[in-house]
Amino acid sequence: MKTMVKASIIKNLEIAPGIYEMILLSKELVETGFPGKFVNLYIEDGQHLLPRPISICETDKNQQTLRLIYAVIGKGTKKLSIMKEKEEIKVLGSLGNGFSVGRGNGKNIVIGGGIGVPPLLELVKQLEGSKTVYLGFRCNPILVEDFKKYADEVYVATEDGSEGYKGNVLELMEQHQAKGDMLYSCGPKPMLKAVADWAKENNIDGELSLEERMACGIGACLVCTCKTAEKEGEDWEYKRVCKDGPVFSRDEVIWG
Amino acid sequence: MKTMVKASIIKNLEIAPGIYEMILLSKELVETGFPGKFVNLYIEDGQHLLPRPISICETDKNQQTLRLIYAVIGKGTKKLSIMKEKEEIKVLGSLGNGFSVGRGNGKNIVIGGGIGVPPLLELVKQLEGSKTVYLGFRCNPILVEDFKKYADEVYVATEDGSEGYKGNVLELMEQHQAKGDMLYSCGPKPMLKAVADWAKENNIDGELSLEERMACGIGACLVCTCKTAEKEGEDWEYKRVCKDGPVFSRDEVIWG
Amino acid sequence: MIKPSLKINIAGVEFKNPVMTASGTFGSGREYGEFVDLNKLGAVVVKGVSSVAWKGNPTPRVAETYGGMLNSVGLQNPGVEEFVKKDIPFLKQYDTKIIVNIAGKTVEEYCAVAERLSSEAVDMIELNISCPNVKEGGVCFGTDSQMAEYVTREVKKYTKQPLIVKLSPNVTDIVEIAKAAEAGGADVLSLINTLTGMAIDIHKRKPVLANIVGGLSGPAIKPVAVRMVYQVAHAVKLPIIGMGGIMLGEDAIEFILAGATAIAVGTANFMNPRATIDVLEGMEGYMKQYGYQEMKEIRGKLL
Amino acid sequence: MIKPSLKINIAGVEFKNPVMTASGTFGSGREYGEFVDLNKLGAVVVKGVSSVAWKGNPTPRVAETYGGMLNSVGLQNPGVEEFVKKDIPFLKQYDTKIIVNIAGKTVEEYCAVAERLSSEAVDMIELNISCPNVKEGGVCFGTDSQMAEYVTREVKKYTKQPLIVKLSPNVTDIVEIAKAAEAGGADVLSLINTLTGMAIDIHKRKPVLANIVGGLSGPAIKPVAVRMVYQVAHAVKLPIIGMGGIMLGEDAIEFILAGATAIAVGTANFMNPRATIDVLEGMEGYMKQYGYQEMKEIRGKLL
Ligand SMILES: Cc1cc2nc3c(=O)[nH]c(=O)nc-3n(C[C@H](O)[C@H](O)[C@H](O)COP(=O)(O)OP(=O)(O)OC[C@H]3O[C@@H](n4cnc5c(N)ncnc54)[C@H](O)[C@@H]3O)c2cc1C
Ligand SMILES: Cc1cc2nc3c(=O)[nH]c(=O)nc-3n(C[C@H](O)[C@H](O)[C@H](O)COP(=O)(O)OP(=O)(O)OC[C@H]3O[C@@H](n4cnc5c(N)ncnc54)[C@H](O)[C@@H]3O)c2cc1C
Ligand SMILES: Cc1cc2nc3c(=O)[nH]c(=O)nc-3n(C[C@H](O)[C@H](O)[C@H](O)COP(=O)(O)O)c2cc1C
Ligand SMILES: Cc1cc2nc3c(=O)[nH]c(=O)nc-3n(C[C@H](O)[C@H](O)[C@H](O)COP(=O)(O)O)c2cc1C
Ligand code: FES
Ligand code: FES
Repeated sequence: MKTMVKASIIKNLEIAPGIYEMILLSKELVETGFPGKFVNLYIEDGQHLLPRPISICETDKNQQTLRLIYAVIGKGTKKLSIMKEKEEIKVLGSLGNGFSVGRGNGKNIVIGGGIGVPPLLELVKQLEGSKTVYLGFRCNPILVEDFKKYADEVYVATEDGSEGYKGNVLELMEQHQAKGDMLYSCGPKPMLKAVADWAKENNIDGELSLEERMACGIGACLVCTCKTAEKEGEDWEYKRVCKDGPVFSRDEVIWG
Repeated sequence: MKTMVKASIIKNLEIAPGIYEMILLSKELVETGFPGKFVNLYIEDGQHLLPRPISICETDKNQQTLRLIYAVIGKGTKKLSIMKEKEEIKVLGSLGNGFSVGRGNGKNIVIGGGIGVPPLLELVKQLEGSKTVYLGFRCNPILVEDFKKYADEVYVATEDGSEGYKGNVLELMEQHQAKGDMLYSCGPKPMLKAVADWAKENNIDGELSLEERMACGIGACLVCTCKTAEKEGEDWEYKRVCKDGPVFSRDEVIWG
Repeated sequence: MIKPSLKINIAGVEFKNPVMTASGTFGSGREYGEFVDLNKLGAVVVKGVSSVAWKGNPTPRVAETYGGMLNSVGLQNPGVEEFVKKDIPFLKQYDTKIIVNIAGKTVEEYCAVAERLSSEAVDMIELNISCPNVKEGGVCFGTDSQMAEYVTREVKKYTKQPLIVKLSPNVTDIVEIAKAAEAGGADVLSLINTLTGMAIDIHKRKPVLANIVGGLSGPAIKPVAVRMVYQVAHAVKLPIIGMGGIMLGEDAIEFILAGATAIAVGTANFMNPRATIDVLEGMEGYMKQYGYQEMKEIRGKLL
Repeated sequence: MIKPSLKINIAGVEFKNPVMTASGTFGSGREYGEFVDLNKLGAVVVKGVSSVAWKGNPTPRVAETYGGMLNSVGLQNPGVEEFVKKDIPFLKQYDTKIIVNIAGKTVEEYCAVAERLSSEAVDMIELNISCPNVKEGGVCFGTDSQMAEYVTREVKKYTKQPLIVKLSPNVTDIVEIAKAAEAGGADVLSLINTLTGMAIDIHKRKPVLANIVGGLSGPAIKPVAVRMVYQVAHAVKLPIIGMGGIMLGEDAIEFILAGATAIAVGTANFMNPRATIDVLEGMEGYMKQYGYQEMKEIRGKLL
């Protein structure tokens, strides 16, 4: 299932300020690259030893390619961004538990925020039933056209109002009176918490994709835990974002 | 005088088993690249922080190139050996005190051993008067044809007898009844000691190029010292191979 | 050429080779079992187990540093009962030795885990004395020689398996602690645990770790680890399991030459899930290259 | 935007910026003066000076390690007379502060150097207490709090300049030693000196260093250094000069946020002879980026 591969870089270009698209060629990764799963990218510069977890944005079975979208936020992603076509990169994948496609009754709401938007694309491609997509960005929206290919409706909000609705994604949902019976979301923690609260209020089932700093990426080191509700006995327990997640049921997560 | 440059690699090829020739393009390094001086090459792989000192084998003022010959002996030189043409490498140079060309009365004996042979080539090019060169190798001699271009006589010994005299370079010198009034040598420590003893016995002035593990390469850290005779008072003192050397007068060095 | 044997014997237990996993970096072997054949390892050393479940520290629990990492997992574990139920049966499927690392905040807690495990199919117990001693004001058991000797002696009473004491490197004199563990009845010593360190996110102006400080591991610490193994090997008679920054077979050989009988691979697993096997193969390669037949030909054999 | 001021004041001495050189890595500034304008540095901290010439250890004195290096120079120096004659006049040509690091094998030796320098144009004295104390059986002055306090107190009697005490990280409790130095009358603390480490050449089957062990420095040790600076800054009132693995301005800022008033650049010089200036410019860049005007806005100011 999980393998360490040397994948060759087909493309690695800036698609928005500070946002890069990387296309990797790898049969193995494509086979296991379900929506919501992620891969570990190794920088291999001698100095940065830990892998960078990046979600799978899209897989292409024909081309055997994996599409990743990442933001340059620190030294590791900076080094990724200067890698060139035809170079090889060490990748471990596919990792984690993805979204459970088909859990609802066919009325899907998909909510993405910022760099949490890309992991939802393959999901929207694979979801069945109706799909309403709400995307929020600080400025420069990305992937909107891609989502439009697969979704019934795609609504965009930007905080600076440069495109679409001016405001955050929750306000956008309110404006459009979002409805459905299953919700999927990925984005910054405050947004996810607000989405979870909204879903609870509206009694909608949902799945959220979380982020945490990681080391192994496969569940062995316990650095990436998040608080989750325990079924019996104790009030809460730690689960591993890398192995038990990154996708969790919305009622599982305890917001610290 | 000393500068840190990014030099581009014009050539980097294996010229004998485990021995590489690297040609670097750099005006600055060529200008200060006197015989016997060395440069510091930086691996820049994040892991190996210390530079690799490599002697200048030859400089070409017209092409503005520097020729280095190095043996792959550990991880650093291994990494050097896989660098490709057109890549850039960080180089600090030129470092140290070279040979004093013109110190004798014109009858020069030049003695090289193994990877100590390359640093003598530029010297032989620049020496005036007669030049007799003795080169010793374990097997595979290198640069013999180059030396023949500039020297009056070039004698070769190999330990396995595969080429030239079978034996070591001192035996070779004895066989040819080496004579002269100035001697220059570079090679492994036991050879240098034997050469120094021979020179002392025969009352010949001489200069020897030493090696020591280094850090700064410019005289600041004192890790690269060798024992030398003190003029007044104390029996010996430590001198810095990188700054006071690598070339020392044969009567200066104390063999530990 | 005869294939070298990497077999070793520590405190009467036979290991097929000296390659172990460093506690806390390999879970109970399940996850890395997808990448390596656990049958090939000398031993699986499992993550720290305490008498009751520990929740560990808040996140972030990891920070990357130059050639290393900091962790502040805080010994999260489900407690010894859960461990015995789930992990021992899993590990028993494999032909490898099982070493259980145990943690406690009081001497009594350590003893309770040791006693509970004494009747289980566990080959050795590794006592992690880097835990804070809550009864004595939070000072770690491993940084005070009297406490180290005391906890060793007490735990020894409750364990039937050979006892490894795992030393903390955050001490002025590692030899003093090693001797204390020896005096307390340790059968084996393992070292080093992590060096206490800290990283700051200068943009957020906050420590990276929620716990502020954490344990430094990885190749960055190898020179400290090799030094301590060398010093301890020259001062006590007990066999040593060496660890700290081992990435390659060559690193492992350094520890063996310094005097270790076995070695453990920790942080390297995170970079390379097959690190344990790569280390093993690298060690075999070295033995072959120099024609050594047995580990004892090189153990502590510096020229 | 107003250019930020990097000026600092330590124990009454004004430094134009917090960037200093780490003792022993910068000679007396002569060599690096070919690459950097010494006038731009906050201070040049010169290599350790003792009362008489020391020859230091045999070679090899350096070993490369992952993200760091080991050195065993052994404080080779020509003695204080030679130093005063040659190096002080050289350094006086520059508009930078002069800090002299002093070494001794007995308390008397330390005092002798301090006294000799008290009348010289030296701005501060840095007491390197990592030296082995020959009278007390070779244990280092810096690893025993009583000895640390004692040597500080004695040297303080002989020096007219503010006294920096430089702490060794090879201790169980750095705070205890820091407090001892404070009690002994130190005006400033600097930390960390090198961590004791070892490297083995597995092909020669010999320690790389002739001295077997040496001091580990470079980016590998930064997390330990930042942790110790943070701990000491929270425990004593003295200003701190932080060092250990600083390569970039960002690293330096970590130390300032941890509580250091100034920082020193050591091993980084060997990789990059302009490292001190690069660090300075990086610090300025950070100040500008976040609109800070003075160092005290960020010193110890973790959120
Ligand atoms: C499951 C998962 C999926 C992700 N998917 C994406 C994606 O599709 N696109 C994208 O741009 N980013 C994604 N991220 C975040 C991405 O991993 C970080 O932005 C990246 O690791 C930062 O590395 P750096 O070296 O640039 O930052 P630095 O701050 O220099 O990194 C230092 C360390 O912190 C870790 N780190 C820093 N920020 C984060 C973070 N936000 N989450 C986890 N670790 C972090 C790094 O991995 C590294 O170990 C994902 C994170 C997780 C956990
Ligand atoms: C002044 C001088 C000139 C030299 N000129 C040449 C030359 O022209 N051609 C050539 O092949 N070699 C030369 N050497 C030796 C060369 O520097 C080493 O072989 C090389 O540094 C080994 O690096 P490594 O990473 O492959 O070996 P490793 O053993 O992995 O290196 C580990 C560390 O030890 C140092 N080191 C290892 N061996 C030596 C050595 N023999 N001398 C100095 N440092 C060493 C390395 O620089 C590094 O810091 C010279 C050395 C000196 C001091
Ligand atoms: C994430 C992580 C968790 C750890 N947990 C434990 C533990 O539970 N018990 C223990 O004794 N050591 C623990 N350690 C220390 C390692 O076993 C080992 O001693 C240390 O990491 C040095 O080895 P390395 O550099 O190969 O990782 C842990 C280390 C890491 C990185
Ligand atoms: C080659 C070398 C020589 C050193 N000599 C001294 C010294 O004489 N006195 C001293 O107090 N520290 C000495 N040190 C320690 C440094 O000053 C500094 O504390 C340590 O190297 C950590 O900083 P760094 O990682 O930036 O090098 C020396 C360090 C090195 C690498
Ligand atoms: S990153 Fe190791 S358990 Fe999740
Ligand atoms: S290498 Fe630093 S003084 Fe020679």
